Amino acid sequence: MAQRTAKGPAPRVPALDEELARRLLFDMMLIRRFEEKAGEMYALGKIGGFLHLSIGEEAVAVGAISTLRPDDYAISTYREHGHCLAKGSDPRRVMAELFGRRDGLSKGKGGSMHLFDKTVNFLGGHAIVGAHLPLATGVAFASKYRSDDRVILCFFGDGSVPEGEFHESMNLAALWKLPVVFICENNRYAMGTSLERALAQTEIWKFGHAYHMACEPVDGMDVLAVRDSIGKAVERARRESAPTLVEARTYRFRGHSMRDPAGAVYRTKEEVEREKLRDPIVLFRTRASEAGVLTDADVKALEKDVNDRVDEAVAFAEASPEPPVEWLFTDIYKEND
Amino acid sequence: MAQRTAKGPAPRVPALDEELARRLLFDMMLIRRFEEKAGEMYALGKIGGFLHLSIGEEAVAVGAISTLRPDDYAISTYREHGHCLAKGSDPRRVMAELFGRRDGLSKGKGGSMHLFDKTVNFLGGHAIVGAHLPLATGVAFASKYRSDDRVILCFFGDGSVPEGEFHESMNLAALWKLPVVFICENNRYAMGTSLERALAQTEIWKFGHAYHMACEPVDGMDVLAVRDSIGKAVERARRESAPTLVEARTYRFRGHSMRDPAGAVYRTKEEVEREKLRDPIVLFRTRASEAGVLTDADVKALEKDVNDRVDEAVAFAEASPEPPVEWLFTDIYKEND
Amino acid sequence: MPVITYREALNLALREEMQRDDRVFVIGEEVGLYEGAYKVTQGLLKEFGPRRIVDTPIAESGFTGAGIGAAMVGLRPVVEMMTFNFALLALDQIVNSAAKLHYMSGGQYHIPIVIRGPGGPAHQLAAQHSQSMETYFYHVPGLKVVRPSTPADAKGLLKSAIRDDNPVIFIESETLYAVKGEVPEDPDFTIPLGQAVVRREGTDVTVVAYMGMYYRAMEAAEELEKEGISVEIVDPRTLRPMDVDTIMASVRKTHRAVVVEAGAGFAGMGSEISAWIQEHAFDDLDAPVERVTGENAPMPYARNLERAKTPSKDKIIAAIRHVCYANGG
Amino acid sequence: MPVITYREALNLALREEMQRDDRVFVIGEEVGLYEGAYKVTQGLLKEFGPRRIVDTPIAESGFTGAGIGAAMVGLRPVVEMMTFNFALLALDQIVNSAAKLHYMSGGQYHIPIVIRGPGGPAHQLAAQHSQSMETYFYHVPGLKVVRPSTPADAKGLLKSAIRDDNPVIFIESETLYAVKGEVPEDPDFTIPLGQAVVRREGTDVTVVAYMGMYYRAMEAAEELEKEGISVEIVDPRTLRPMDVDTIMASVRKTHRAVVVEAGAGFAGMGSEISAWIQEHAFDDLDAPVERVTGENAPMPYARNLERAKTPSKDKIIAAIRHVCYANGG
Ligand SMILES: Cc1ncc(C[n+]2csc(CCOP(=O)(O)OP(=O)(O)O)c2C)c(N)n1
Ligand SMILES: Cc1ncc(C[n+]2csc(CCOP(=O)(O)OP(=O)(O)O)c2C)c(N)n1
Ligand SMILES: [Mg+2]
Ligand SMILES: [Mg+2]
Repeated sequence: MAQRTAKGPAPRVPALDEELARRLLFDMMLIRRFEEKAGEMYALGKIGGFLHLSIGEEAVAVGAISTLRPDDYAISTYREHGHCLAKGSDPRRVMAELFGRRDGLSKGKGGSMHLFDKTVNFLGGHAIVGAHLPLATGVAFASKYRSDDRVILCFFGDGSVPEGEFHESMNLAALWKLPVVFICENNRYAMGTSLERALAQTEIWKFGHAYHMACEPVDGMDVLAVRDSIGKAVERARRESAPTLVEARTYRFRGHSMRDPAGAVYRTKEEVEREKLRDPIVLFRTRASEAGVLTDADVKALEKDVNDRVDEAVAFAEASPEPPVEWLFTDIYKEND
Repeated sequence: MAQRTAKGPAPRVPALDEELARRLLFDMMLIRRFEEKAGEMYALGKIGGFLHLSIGEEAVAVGAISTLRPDDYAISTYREHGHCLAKGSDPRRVMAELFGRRDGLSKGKGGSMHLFDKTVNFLGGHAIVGAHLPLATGVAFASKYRSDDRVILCFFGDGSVPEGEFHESMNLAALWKLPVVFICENNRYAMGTSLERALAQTEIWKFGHAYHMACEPVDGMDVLAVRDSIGKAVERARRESAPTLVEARTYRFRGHSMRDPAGAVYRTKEEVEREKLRDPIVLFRTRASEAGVLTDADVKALEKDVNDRVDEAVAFAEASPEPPVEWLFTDIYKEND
Repeated sequence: MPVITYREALNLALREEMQRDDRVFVIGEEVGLYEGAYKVTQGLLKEFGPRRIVDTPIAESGFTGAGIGAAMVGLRPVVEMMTFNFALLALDQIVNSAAKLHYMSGGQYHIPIVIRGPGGPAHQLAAQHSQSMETYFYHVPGLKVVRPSTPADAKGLLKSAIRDDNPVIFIESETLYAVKGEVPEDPDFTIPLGQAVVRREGTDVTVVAYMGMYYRAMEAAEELEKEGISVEIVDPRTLRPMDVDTIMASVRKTHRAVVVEAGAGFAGMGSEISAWIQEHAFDDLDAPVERVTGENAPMPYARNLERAKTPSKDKIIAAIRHVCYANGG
Repeated sequence: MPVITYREALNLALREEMQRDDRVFVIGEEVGLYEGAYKVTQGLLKEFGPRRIVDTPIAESGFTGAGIGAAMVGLRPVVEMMTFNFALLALDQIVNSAAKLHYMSGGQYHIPIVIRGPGGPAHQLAAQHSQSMETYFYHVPGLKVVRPSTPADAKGLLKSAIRDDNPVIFIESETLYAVKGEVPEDPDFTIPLGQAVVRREGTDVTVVAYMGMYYRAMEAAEELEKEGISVEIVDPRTLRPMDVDTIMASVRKTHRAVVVEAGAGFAGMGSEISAWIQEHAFDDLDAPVERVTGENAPMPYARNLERAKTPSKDKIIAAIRHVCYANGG
């Protein structure tokens, strides 16, 4: 099986047309703004439970999902607002879910950690670390079973790698040659545990070698690099029905969750500041404007658009009623059709 | 961390003195004879449940355990008669356990799959595939915690490798630098599933690379090669507190258990016959006699000794009464001292 | 009606459902080439090929989760647990994924999966391989749990389980695979989940029992018949959802009840049944409900200890006598 | 006596036992540098160093199994489950290794391990993070299961658990960590496992409740006091082994019982307690035992649904009234 190794950053710059640039930037900015707002709403008590923001990691979700067809699947962890929005979910219904309202994607039953959207083939929102890797493997199995060439992107954190299910899924996917792309969003921490304290092997992409699986690292702050890497992996999955492991190197600018706001116990302020210099949105905006595909006015317009969408989302969520209390008992079992 | 790779068989022939030769041969022959007898006893209904024989694999248990100090530990699967005997357990008490009698190692409560012998630091006898790898990791953790330089050998089958606990244990042992030697007894089948149908990576020792763990394959039919390889790993564990993964390539001459007597559905008769030509006992006997350290008379004497020991074991087991029925309720909880 | 074994009945159910619906496939350890550790899948690889009869490595969490993932997107997997003891390794997937995805997604996804294999006391397989496993499942909202006692039930319930749109835990028994019984040939024969059955009519006492314990209860009933004690036996068949109506109707008739269970007694299925009966038929009862359960010990290997661990016919008889004589019965 | 939080009480218990016995160590996710996801291990890394406060990667089965292995050879690990929801991933190790090694080895090895962390309903954490987990453990011979309701119990029972030579499942609660109470300073203060306590004396009805439900039952009792209903409250504290004597003594006095439980009701702890009371105090009871349990649904996220899922004070009050008025009470 083809194997890829990273020999330096290999800076391929694919052609960047205006429409693509606009789309990528819009999606990243939407996620950013949406999550900033969600953070505010959490502080106001409008959102409860755990809230995990992906601020700083937007390029991974957007770059990767931009390579998919609408009928392809994506699946993720509890830090999944970005993946869900990038896959095309209505921000209003996502926000309503965070508010626990009846118009939320999951009728308010799932909350921030359990977003699901069948209309865009977003398969959740899973809060047991590592547990959705076998699910992704099974979805890919189904694609192959039906020969319908649909691919699944499976996003997970560096913290999943020490879990047994990572290994079981990698082996099954490689053994059975399944059309799945495993995307490790390596933000260097699992809660307060740094990579070095969790893994004997910190170059996560290299685990692919152990399974004879195609694998490579990618700069997760560079949306085009992500798009390039995942694009190839998606093609490999679709055409050869072969899996890939991609390690996207990224960073979360916020704490683990709103209950760890600073994320300062286990990393230095300097480190965080340094990483913020590589803000994926700023990097891409600069690049696009330097390449002359987006003007400042374009960016301003996008900004306004994004702000409007997020304000709408909040208004929608506010206006949506609580789910009726009888819904406690619906959706436990499905009645056969 | 030091890494070892197999560049060809590298035939080191360590000095073979008579006493060592006698001991290795005796232990292998004892296991062989003991298990042949156990098979007969199973056919007679004296032994119940599952009975898994390690006939053909004796060189791994004996070669590996011959490198240990008495206060070192060994732990194994349900196919553990060999490891238990090699560690020094009294064959009589092992046979009594197989018979489910009160003088059995575990008072008849454990049976063939659950031999334990604290007097020789044999830690079982575990029948959930993969589950004892974390236990071994913890035992090694305790050695390090107490700085008492005791090493643990952890034997498991190729069938454990696809299980998540293999991966979790490898990572923890490498991350924490624990004095454990993982010995995969690769007999190429897990029940009826060949290696190729279970693992994307069939060179099992190479999984060590994924964890930056020392690793190598070894010919598991050659007791001296095993002794050499494990000897180095034990030293590495004892002196550097570093783990090793050794893949011992071996073969089971019998079926998976007495309920799969021929083991013929999933492998050819020719394959089995071919492998039997590499019978580890015959190979070693030949080598020892060619090297002039053991005469035919020596072997004859050992054979008699072994037969006597096994006959004694059966007689002892036969004579041992069933456990008193009240013992159903003992050993569930330990009363604090 | 043809008389076939419980094993053959299961095999037939799988075969018929696979013929009927291409979305149904079987996945698990040794289900294909080896034709099943207990031969339940015999002949299936030959008939359906490796696309639909999928041998797996030993990775219970991985392949169970894969089954759940496949079910999420519309397939209908039948996952074989070689024995249910190993399902503990997949329990997180079963409890936190299979049982909850429908709910957490607000009804968008559902998980039509069957997880089946043998469980309960076997022959001298000791503590790790001879356990009553239903207790880990029947407490969980979102799961259905089936324990089929007869060949006909094995077939009819497995077919219903495969057709059900929810995750169904279907626990067979090593000790019943060779049991024979009449089984309808009709491929449309199914038994709805959630229906108990009165296996034996009686008037003096209701015994609730399933699987091996049902057979023992039958023997006990035959023996007590001679003493003039008329025992009614109810087999719940599905533990979740439990058909309490059938049980209650019987208890309201007999005014006495004994619940038999192979597993350890503390906080088992029998606890629920006993509690329920007493809470809801308090005034109808002439004696407290009695439970006969496996002893509260791990399963020992030695034959004599093993025998003492699981309820014997004599213990069942003693309990029945006890409730019948109690309170002036 | 100093008044401290439940969290501090646990912290103190750990600290004292670690000072007392070098074999005791703490292992789990975020227990060290991060000082615990819920800060139960605050300050311990500083005091005891990384040899004895061991941060782990996310590998529940691996590090729980490692704890069991270390216990086999004489250490006394305290394994923290960040929350008990994740213990399902380690359940095979807990059930098939920890609980059974003593038995399977004929008493040669024993496993002095404590597995602790929060469990039960939390605040809007939804289906996968807000579950009553004790049901997976209390059925298992070889395990002890503790649920400490107060700061003093948290300290006294955790110390006993650490000193116990058997595997102890010790399930705290996110919702109780900030609760304050008097806690003895004496480092020799312990509370034996297996002893229930009468928290409130009363004459009309016995309520069995623990953890959050105990506090709700207390409120219910205060309110009913005004109506002249005198409620006795028994907190089992240890679920396995269960102190049935204390419960029975109370029921024999009050002749009525209500069992409250946060988890889903079907086949839960309440089933066992209810069944037991009715089987053994049948003639003493003036009304059937009533259970007030969590609804049989996964835990929803939305605040209002979440509220409806777990027993409210009003539901407890209604049940108490019901058993008191029933049968001419
Ligand atoms: C099995 C399991 N163990 C522990 C947790 C608690 N937990 C939630 S998120 C998390 C850290 C995960 O880190 P990582 O995978 O790197 O993802 P990130 O949060 O960095 O995106 C932990 C330990 C959990 N949800 N599931
Ligand atoms: C977790 C688990 N799954 C399945 C089984 C059933 N089983 C027992 S042995 C075995 C094969 C193991 O093969 P391998 O590890 O290669 O060891 P070998 O028998 O060849 O020595 C299987 C599948 C089990 N005991 N535990
Ligand atoms: Mg991370
Ligand atoms: Mg093998």
